[in-house]
Amino acid sequence: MRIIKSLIIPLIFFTFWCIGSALGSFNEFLLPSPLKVYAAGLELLQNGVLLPNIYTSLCRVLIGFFITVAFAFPLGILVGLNRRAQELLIAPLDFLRHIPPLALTPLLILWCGIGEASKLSVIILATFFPIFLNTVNGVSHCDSKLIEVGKVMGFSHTAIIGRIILPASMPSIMTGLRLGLGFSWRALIGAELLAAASGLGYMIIDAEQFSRTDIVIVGILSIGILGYAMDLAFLWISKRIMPWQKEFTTNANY
Amino acid sequence: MRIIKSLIIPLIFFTFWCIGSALGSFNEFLLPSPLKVYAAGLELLQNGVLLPNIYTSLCRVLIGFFITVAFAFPLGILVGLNRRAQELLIAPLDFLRHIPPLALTPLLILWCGIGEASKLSVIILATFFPIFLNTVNGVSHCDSKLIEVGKVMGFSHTAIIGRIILPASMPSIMTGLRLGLGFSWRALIGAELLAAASGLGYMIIDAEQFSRTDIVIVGILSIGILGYAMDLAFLWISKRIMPWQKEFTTNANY
Amino acid sequence: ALSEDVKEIGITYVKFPLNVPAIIAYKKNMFENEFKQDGITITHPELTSGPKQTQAMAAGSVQFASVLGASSAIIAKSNGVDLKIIAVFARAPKAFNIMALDKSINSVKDLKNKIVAGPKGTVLHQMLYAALLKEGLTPSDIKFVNMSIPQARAALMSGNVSAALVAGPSVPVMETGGCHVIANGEGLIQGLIVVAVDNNFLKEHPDLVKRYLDVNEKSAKFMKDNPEETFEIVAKETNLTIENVKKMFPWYDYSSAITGKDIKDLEVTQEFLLDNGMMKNKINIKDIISNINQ
Amino acid sequence: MPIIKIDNLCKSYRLNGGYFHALQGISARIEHGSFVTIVGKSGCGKTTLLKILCGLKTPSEGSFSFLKEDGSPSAAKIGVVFQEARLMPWMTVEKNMAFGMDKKLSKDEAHETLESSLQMLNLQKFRKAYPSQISGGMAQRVALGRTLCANPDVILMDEPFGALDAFTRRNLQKELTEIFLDQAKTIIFVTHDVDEATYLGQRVLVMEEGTITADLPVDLPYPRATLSETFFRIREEILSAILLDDEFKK
Amino acid sequence: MPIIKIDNLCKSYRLNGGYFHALQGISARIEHGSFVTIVGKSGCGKTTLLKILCGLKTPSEGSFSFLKEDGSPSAAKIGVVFQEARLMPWMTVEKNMAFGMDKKLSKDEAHETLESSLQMLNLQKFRKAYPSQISGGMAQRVALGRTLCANPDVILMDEPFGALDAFTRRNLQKELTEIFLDQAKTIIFVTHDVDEATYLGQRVLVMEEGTITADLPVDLPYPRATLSETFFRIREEILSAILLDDEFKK
Ligand SMILES: Nc1ncnc2c1ncn2[C@@H]1O[C@H](COP(=O)(O)OP(=O)(O)OP(=O)(O)O)[C@@H](O)[C@H]1O
Ligand SMILES: Nc1ncnc2c1ncn2[C@@H]1O[C@H](COP(=O)(O)OP(=O)(O)OP(=O)(O)O)[C@@H](O)[C@H]1O
Ligand SMILES: [Mg+2]
Ligand SMILES: [Mg+2]
Repeated sequence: MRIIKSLIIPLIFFTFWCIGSALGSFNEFLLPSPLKVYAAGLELLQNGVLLPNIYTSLCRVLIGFFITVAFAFPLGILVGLNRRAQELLIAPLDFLRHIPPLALTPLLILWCGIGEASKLSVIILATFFPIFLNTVNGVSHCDSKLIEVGKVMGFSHTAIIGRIILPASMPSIMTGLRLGLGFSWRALIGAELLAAASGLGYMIIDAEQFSRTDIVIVGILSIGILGYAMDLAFLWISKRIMPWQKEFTTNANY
Repeated sequence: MRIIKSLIIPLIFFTFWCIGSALGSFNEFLLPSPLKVYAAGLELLQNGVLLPNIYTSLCRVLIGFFITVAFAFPLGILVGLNRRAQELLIAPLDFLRHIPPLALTPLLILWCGIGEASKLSVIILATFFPIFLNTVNGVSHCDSKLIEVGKVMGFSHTAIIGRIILPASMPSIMTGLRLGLGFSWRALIGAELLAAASGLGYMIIDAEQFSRTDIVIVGILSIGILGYAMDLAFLWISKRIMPWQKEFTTNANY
Repeated sequence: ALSEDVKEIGITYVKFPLNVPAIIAYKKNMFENEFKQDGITITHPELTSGPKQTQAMAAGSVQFASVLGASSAIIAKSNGVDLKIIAVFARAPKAFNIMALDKSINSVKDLKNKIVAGPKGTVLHQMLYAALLKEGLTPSDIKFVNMSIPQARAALMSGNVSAALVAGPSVPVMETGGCHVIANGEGLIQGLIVVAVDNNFLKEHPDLVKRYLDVNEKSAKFMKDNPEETFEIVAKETNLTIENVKKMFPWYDYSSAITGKDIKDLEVTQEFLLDNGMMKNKINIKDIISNINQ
Repeated sequence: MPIIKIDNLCKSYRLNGGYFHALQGISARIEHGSFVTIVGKSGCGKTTLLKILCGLKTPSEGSFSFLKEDGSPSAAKIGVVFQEARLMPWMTVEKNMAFGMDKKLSKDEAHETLESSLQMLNLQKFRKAYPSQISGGMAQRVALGRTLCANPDVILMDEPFGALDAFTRRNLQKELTEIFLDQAKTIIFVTHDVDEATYLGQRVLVMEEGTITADLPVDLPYPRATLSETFFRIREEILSAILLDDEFKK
Repeated sequence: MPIIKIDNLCKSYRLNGGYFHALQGISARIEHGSFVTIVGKSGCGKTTLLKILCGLKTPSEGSFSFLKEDGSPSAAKIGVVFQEARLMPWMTVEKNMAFGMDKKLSKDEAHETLESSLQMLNLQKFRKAYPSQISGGMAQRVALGRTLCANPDVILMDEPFGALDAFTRRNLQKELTEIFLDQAKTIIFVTHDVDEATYLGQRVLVMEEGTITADLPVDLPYPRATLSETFFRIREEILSAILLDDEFKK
């Protein structure tokens, strides 16, 4: 039932696309018909191009995402809880946060080369801040009354963080992780502009270069569907981790 | 005092850059010396190129940001509080959230042309989701005990939202707005790849093509500093709006 | 249709690599002056890449792609964009270079088993293939990585690749930075850059298209008559030094007539694209040439 | 005519896969302008009953209605004092107190209502303080003041004096009876304190495990003397209704 | 030798640009293994004093120290029952109760401690419930259980029975005195209820506006009979120490 409801809007768009294409209201070159896209998708599947590209990008996204989590998450906790870290780090991180990664490509090539490292760093740059800032927000607004409970029990810092602050700030952290994962996918094109030879981003760039908008759209759809699937998995996991939160939103139809 | 502390890390980097350049450890063409960048900056200021570019980009970022806020914020409230809206919108928005905007250029050109609209839409696409998801998170995890207070007082829906839910979810919303503003800046290059004739992003792209890395770096520094300054303004405003939150982080050095 | 119907003409403006006549026409408002009398406003969107220019043309946002790589024109046509080449913008085989940093790499032969970076599917890519073939190598003898010119430049100068494909202003800058040219397009390719127009526009307003070409002639004439002023304008617009502008200027042949040699080159380009799987549907080259100017 | 008619209210909660029956058939009639106190052990369903009456929970079974004096359904304005203070952390004490105040009140009236409440609750000095800056008992008083300022017709109170010392509590009990007498409100007052229930209520309902086990009238005039014989007798009656545990009465 | 030595503790809070002096020179000696109750009006500084003793607030002036029996500084394990329940919303009742339990306990010991606490607090049925699923009084009992399970040497309790009905409260008071007698704990127990203070404390400290105004010994053996004459006399003594307000004693 939920699945059907969630398909309503996509189906409206799809119908619109079909009808528009049939009536020729869209420029075929910029928005090919669903049939043409379907044919392109099928061809890419059959000649074994699509799946390896998906695999490459999936790996990149996941590796980039997990590396980012490994940095952004502890740093977020540190900055959220420690005034000194805050004073030291907020300014440089804020500076970096506003820089378009595309402007940094020459420097990234200089420092990271043209291998996997520079592609990952584009992904990391895009993923870092949503995770970082949401972690900071979560831990810094965690109910201090609960923290006090741990303090009077003589808990160590790590115990207070692990047993009180993190569970209490889970909703914010989860939002950060979901946003971050989304931005990992979004960074694919930028990342795979850097000397990639495969991947969905590469496939899209290549297709755009050669004006194959049908392939571009196959790529877009692949990324969107994969991203959505991963987000669903994410929500499923977070429900398991946080059984006390019955639903994705607790105030739904409050 | 705080300002001095926040400058420590930037100064370390700067010193590193100066020394490295003096010793010739960096490739002058990929990372010009501070002096050269300074000269380029001065020249761009004097020949009246930098400030108009800053102005154009600032306008783009702010307009894009405010348009996004006007959509993402109410939509976030709706989705955060209404199960039906959630079921309808989560899937298509989640799909869209993962799409690299750079992949959408053919479609953006088709629908928005190559004028200001398509540039703004790149910015909007980048800004939307941090604001949206953080608003959803904020309002959906707002303490339901406080909402009940409004309900038993017979408040209207709008009053409950305006007088209870929004103030209670301010920290999350502010995080979303700050992230969103950051992503507005980051989207500049992508946006100004689309037929721009001015702007910091344009300046960077143009300089890159003509191998003027010094100008590229002037552009990067301008964006970073402007972004940081706007973030400071943001924090200042949010302290005024939320006087009950003494500091940026409440658990600092808990 | 009458030209009175036309309110606005979009002409893409591309400075890179060194499009002197386009820069002159733009800076001197030549198009505006020409079409002012008809009440037509001119827009100059800066769409630097070929695909974006053809996309904008397909969307009706521009009528003229004033500086379009030959391969972009062919690919667009092959994928269904109805455009016509109305003139040559420039031929510049010398502007397209293969450069290396490592002193031991002095010829294309030395590239065997090396990494070469550059923009895939462009004139530069085509030249690399031609150069390899000429030296008795095949494309599989090297490792090609796809990158934009600025990225390829960075990759070469940071030692991540052995050679980079670069065009225009990057060349003198990189030479100052210690790189050297190991081959250019001379004798390999024409380096053909064309002017293309939306075919519908051409059919409906041949007069306006003709006048567009007249303006191009005018800017070419200005360029010949006032070389010093020209260099100054170009240097200012591109942030290049006057010396570098002067150095590169002779690489370009800006005469606009479409010659048989040019058509031959278009054919060769199409073969290159087809052979390397960058294009599916072969087109008839004659179909994209309009000889309105002949 | 009763103002509140409660018929066979039941409430079951999902709990660990099964159901927990918090209310198991509550029926009662609350008269217009009466002061009813409810006593009962922790977990017997007092809060659940109040939450159903104010519309925050829906009963699993049974029904209730608010009626006008002529028996037609009424839209009486209900005010609730929750068991926890539930103050808005972003508002000062005085803003919190004025939170539910009728917007149609003139500025002067609003000001006066607020001032008199602040004074009654002895919070003048802390009017500009935030909830994080006041003590537990103060927070409870602010919550009380918020409900009184909203000037409801029916007040549901869930242990409103639980965090208050005997002195403050006695003062507020007196104030509350005065408000009750002056303004003809209907009050349902949940407490775990039998003394308090006896002191305040015209009627004491005793709850146990989701049912009403006794309904005792207290026929004493206000203000009541807590050391009077009658008071003591009624108190004993209530206690014995709650339980027959001998030990307790020692 | 006292276990806690408190010397001239003062605490001022910033409030609306000025200062509010919550504690104005508190001095006291708390003996090893004694049961001290603190009574005082709402806002008199009881919670502030406890928070300073457990290290959550720093005094503005004065000092305090925990000592061993030989007078050297001790690292006594302190347990606190806060005025609010402060349960972790993501944990079930039993997880919450076990939250501060010594990790070094064997599984069996831990299990037994938990079980006996659950039983004492009458929470067995709700062991798997989340805090949002239990009543106010239950939450307070869980908080109490959490502190007892942690088995501290010194227990600071801030109105731990405030939300409990007389019956449950009396039961827990008895349990608490038993724990006190059995396990030789030192207990500081804040309450606003004079009866409770008299029933529990070996010594009652009366606080008013940030100072200790009386320090009364209660020389009665446990368990105490609340209706005995001596009890009544001491209770009256405390009441008159708190205030000389005639009305109140009516
Ligand atoms: N953070 C704070 N900032 C300003 N004033 C405070 C703060 N915390 C407490 N106070 C003030 O200090 C005084 C004592 O507070 P405390 O919480 O110790 O009272 P209490 O004796 O525990 O009262 P109650 O019985 O109501 O809980 C109160 O007047 C309170 O308003
Ligand atoms: N959301 C819920 N889910 C499951 N059980 C609940 C829920 N809310 C309340 N209960 C149970 O219902 C019973 C009655 O709860 P209620 O809050 O009405 O008690 P109460 O009489 O107000 O007690 P107290 O004096 O302790 O506040 C309790 O056993 C409680 O555990
Ligand atoms: Mg209750
Ligand atoms: Mg207190």
